[in-house]
Amino acid sequence: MLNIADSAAAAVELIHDGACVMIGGFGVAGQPVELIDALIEHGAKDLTVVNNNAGNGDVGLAKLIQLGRVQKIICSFPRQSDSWHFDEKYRAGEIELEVVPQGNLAERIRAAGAGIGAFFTPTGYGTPLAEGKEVRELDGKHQVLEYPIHADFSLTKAYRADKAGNLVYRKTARNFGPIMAAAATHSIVQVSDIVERGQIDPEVVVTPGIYVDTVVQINRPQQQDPREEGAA
Amino acid sequence: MLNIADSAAAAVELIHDGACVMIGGFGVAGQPVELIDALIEHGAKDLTVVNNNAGNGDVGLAKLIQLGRVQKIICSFPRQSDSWHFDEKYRAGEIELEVVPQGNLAERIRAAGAGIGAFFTPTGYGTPLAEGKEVRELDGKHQVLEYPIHADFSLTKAYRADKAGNLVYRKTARNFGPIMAAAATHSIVQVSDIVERGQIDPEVVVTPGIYVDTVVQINRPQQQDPREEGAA
Amino acid sequence: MSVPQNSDHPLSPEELAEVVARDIPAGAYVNLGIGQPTLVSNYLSAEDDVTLHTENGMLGMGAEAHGDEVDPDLINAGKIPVVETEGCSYFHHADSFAMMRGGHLDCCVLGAFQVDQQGNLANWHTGKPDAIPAVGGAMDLATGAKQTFVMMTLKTKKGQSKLVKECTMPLTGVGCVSRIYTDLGVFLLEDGKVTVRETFGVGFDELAQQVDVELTPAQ
Amino acid sequence: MSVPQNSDHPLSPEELAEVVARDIPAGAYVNLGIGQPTLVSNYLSAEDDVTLHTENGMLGMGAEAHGDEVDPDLINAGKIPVVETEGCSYFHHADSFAMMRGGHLDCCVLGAFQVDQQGNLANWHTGKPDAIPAVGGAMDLATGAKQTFVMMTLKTKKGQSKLVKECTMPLTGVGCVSRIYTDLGVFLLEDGKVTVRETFGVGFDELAQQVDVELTPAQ
Repeated sequence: MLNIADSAAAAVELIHDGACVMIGGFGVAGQPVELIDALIEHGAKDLTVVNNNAGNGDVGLAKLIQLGRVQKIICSFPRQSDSWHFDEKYRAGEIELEVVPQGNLAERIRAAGAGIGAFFTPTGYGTPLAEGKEVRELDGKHQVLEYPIHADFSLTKAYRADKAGNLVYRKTARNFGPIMAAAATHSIVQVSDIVERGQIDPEVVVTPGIYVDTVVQINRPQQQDPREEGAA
Repeated sequence: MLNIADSAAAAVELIHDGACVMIGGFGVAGQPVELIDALIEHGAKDLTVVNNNAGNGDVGLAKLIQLGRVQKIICSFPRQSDSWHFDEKYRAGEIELEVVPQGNLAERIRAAGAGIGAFFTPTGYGTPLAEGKEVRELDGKHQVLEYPIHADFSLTKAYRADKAGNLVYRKTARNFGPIMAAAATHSIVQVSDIVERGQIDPEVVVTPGIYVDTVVQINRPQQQDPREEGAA
Repeated sequence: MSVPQNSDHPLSPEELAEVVARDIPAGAYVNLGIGQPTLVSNYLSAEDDVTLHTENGMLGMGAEAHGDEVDPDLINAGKIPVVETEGCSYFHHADSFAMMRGGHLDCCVLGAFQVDQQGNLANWHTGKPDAIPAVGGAMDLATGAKQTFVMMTLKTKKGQSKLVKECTMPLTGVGCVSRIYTDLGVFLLEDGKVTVRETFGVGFDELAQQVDVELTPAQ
Repeated sequence: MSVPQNSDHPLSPEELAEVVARDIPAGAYVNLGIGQPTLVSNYLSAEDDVTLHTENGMLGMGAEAHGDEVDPDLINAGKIPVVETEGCSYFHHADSFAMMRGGHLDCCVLGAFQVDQQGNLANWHTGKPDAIPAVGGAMDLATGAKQTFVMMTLKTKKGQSKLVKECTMPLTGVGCVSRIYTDLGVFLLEDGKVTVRETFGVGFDELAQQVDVELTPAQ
């Protein structure tokens, strides 16, 4: 049954030390800024974080890393012009890094939500990121065996939820939201708007309510101008 | 580039003898009746057909089977109260049958469209349908290795297309449509309506146009009352 | 023996459906198999806030459609026309079975030919050599949900117990059944042990004599 | 030697982008990598009916957004704000990379550090031991599309050819590149053989001396 939290702080309160937390967003699009801030405030530590990047500037995920709360990060692109906090922790050996090709990251997250135990993918074959992994020739291509990435919690942002937990997104802010919500045992979603059941057309639901555990309404989420963010 | 065919006959004309053809629909919902009729008329033979069932009554897929055009069928539920043409061919050894659990059928079709070479799934472990298949224990469960089902053509039904080939469906008629269109080298879709680009909201597109090769408009598709169809 | 006998007669399918419905927690996501399990939906009220999944691509399935409500594009997995409920959603077949395989459904209620004390289920194939195999979504349903309940008459028409030591028919799923609802009693399965939670129209001792499996009374 | 020299000077990135654009067939679905390949979009006209894919979840990506057009929810894979085109669509990350991995994109244009004569691509990691690895979608792009084109300057700033016998940097993809567009010429790769289709600001012989790979003239 859907939990509608009163605040971002209440939405993240169950996140425990040592949890694996998926965080949605690609660039500024779909970043659950208020939920990440609430997680920083909450204080959970020894986290494993799954995100496309490893934080930008001094806020959000970068801040969480700076504070030493992140033990391991699974992402596709940690090194950015303004990922200095990650860089510093990484070079000091204080954070573990698993780099995953972005499409394999997405498919591994999808596999977790879909109950797939492992899958063969051509991406990464013959590269350092596939070293030591099982390889098989399938459909005329060498393919690498990859495993699902499960999470205890996911923090994502959608545009609107109804009271059954159904979600719709906006434009490219959809990105990792649907698959992370499905892959996490407890999915936490911030939305701009919560409407009654029946107010979202069942044909256009992107994330069915079964995947959503907690929603919190953040009417006017912070959103940085993408032109001010560091390069990818 | 999208091919807008003038008729169902023109839409299916490239289907060759020996082709693997996926046919959408679950019960009467989403059955591309006019495309199947056109395929019957077209005359292609030695077909492998992928469908959830093996035909009902004396029309559509059942007729195609009766006419001896189907060499092999891959489906989840061939035996129905009115699948007499399939039953007869099967007992006479004139049609090959591969029975696949419905969820594995769907995931194998999805894998073909998604470029996944094989995947482990718990469904079917320990049953006759997994005999001889590779098994591995993953996530605490025995899982069976399953392979994608690729097709040369798919025949499916959607509700509306725009001229970029984007599709939306109606209710449970969506079923196998999106995954079959993606799994087939050449996807053929009948729709009730073709609209200009920009007339389908990009947020609600279910099948992006990249998966659609040919569309044909069938304004008032035949649709049987579901209450008159044989039991599942 | 402390097993409560909660009825003076064996339960009808409708009465049994009501027992199952009472056990489904509020807010649950549930798939009801074709046949007898479908009856369970008649005993779920709006306050229970139970959401029904149908594997042909819908969450929030409503009741059977009648008359003008019938829409050929809106059917359930049994190919019966149904209606929407508020808050429902549609998705394609791969997404629908991903939802099931991924363990997101709280429970699934299925019919059965046989269930054995290890929780193995046989409900898709009689094993007769001339039968044409047809599985549908049975195997996906059996192994996908968090809990799989079976709902069946305890005995075949010929009077043989369908709760057995070891299934003789081809399996649908391995070790997947955790609870069996029958006209004569409710059985809980755990680690090969079969516990009787309650009986209907029969005492525990009498029931134990009719089943070739060792039964343990609850408590 | 029959290789046409189609320019009296090495091509600028913009001129090269125009050459690439001319080679993209009408109606194609294309992914343009971050950096130089993005320029190609400036030379595609509406009549070409080319649909751009951006791996963060959109087909039918339009031009860079300016001023009031900027929407933080609408960016491309380079995290640059863009606009919609008519007939565009959105989807999530797994669907987006399934589209790519499944071979549905007709072509992908990528930058490179090195390409070798076997079509191996290195464009994600310099191989320096202290570099922090970061791959993004590079590996998925390299192996997913029906054809992978590389667009790069032929030489590094230090004057070394980036077209090599065997990549020394860590690979992005194996045998994936079929064509290389450079400021000095266009190279076609097939079965380990490197054919020069055309040259820019240099003759075939002169070009062949600058590259430590055996080059074959077209025709």
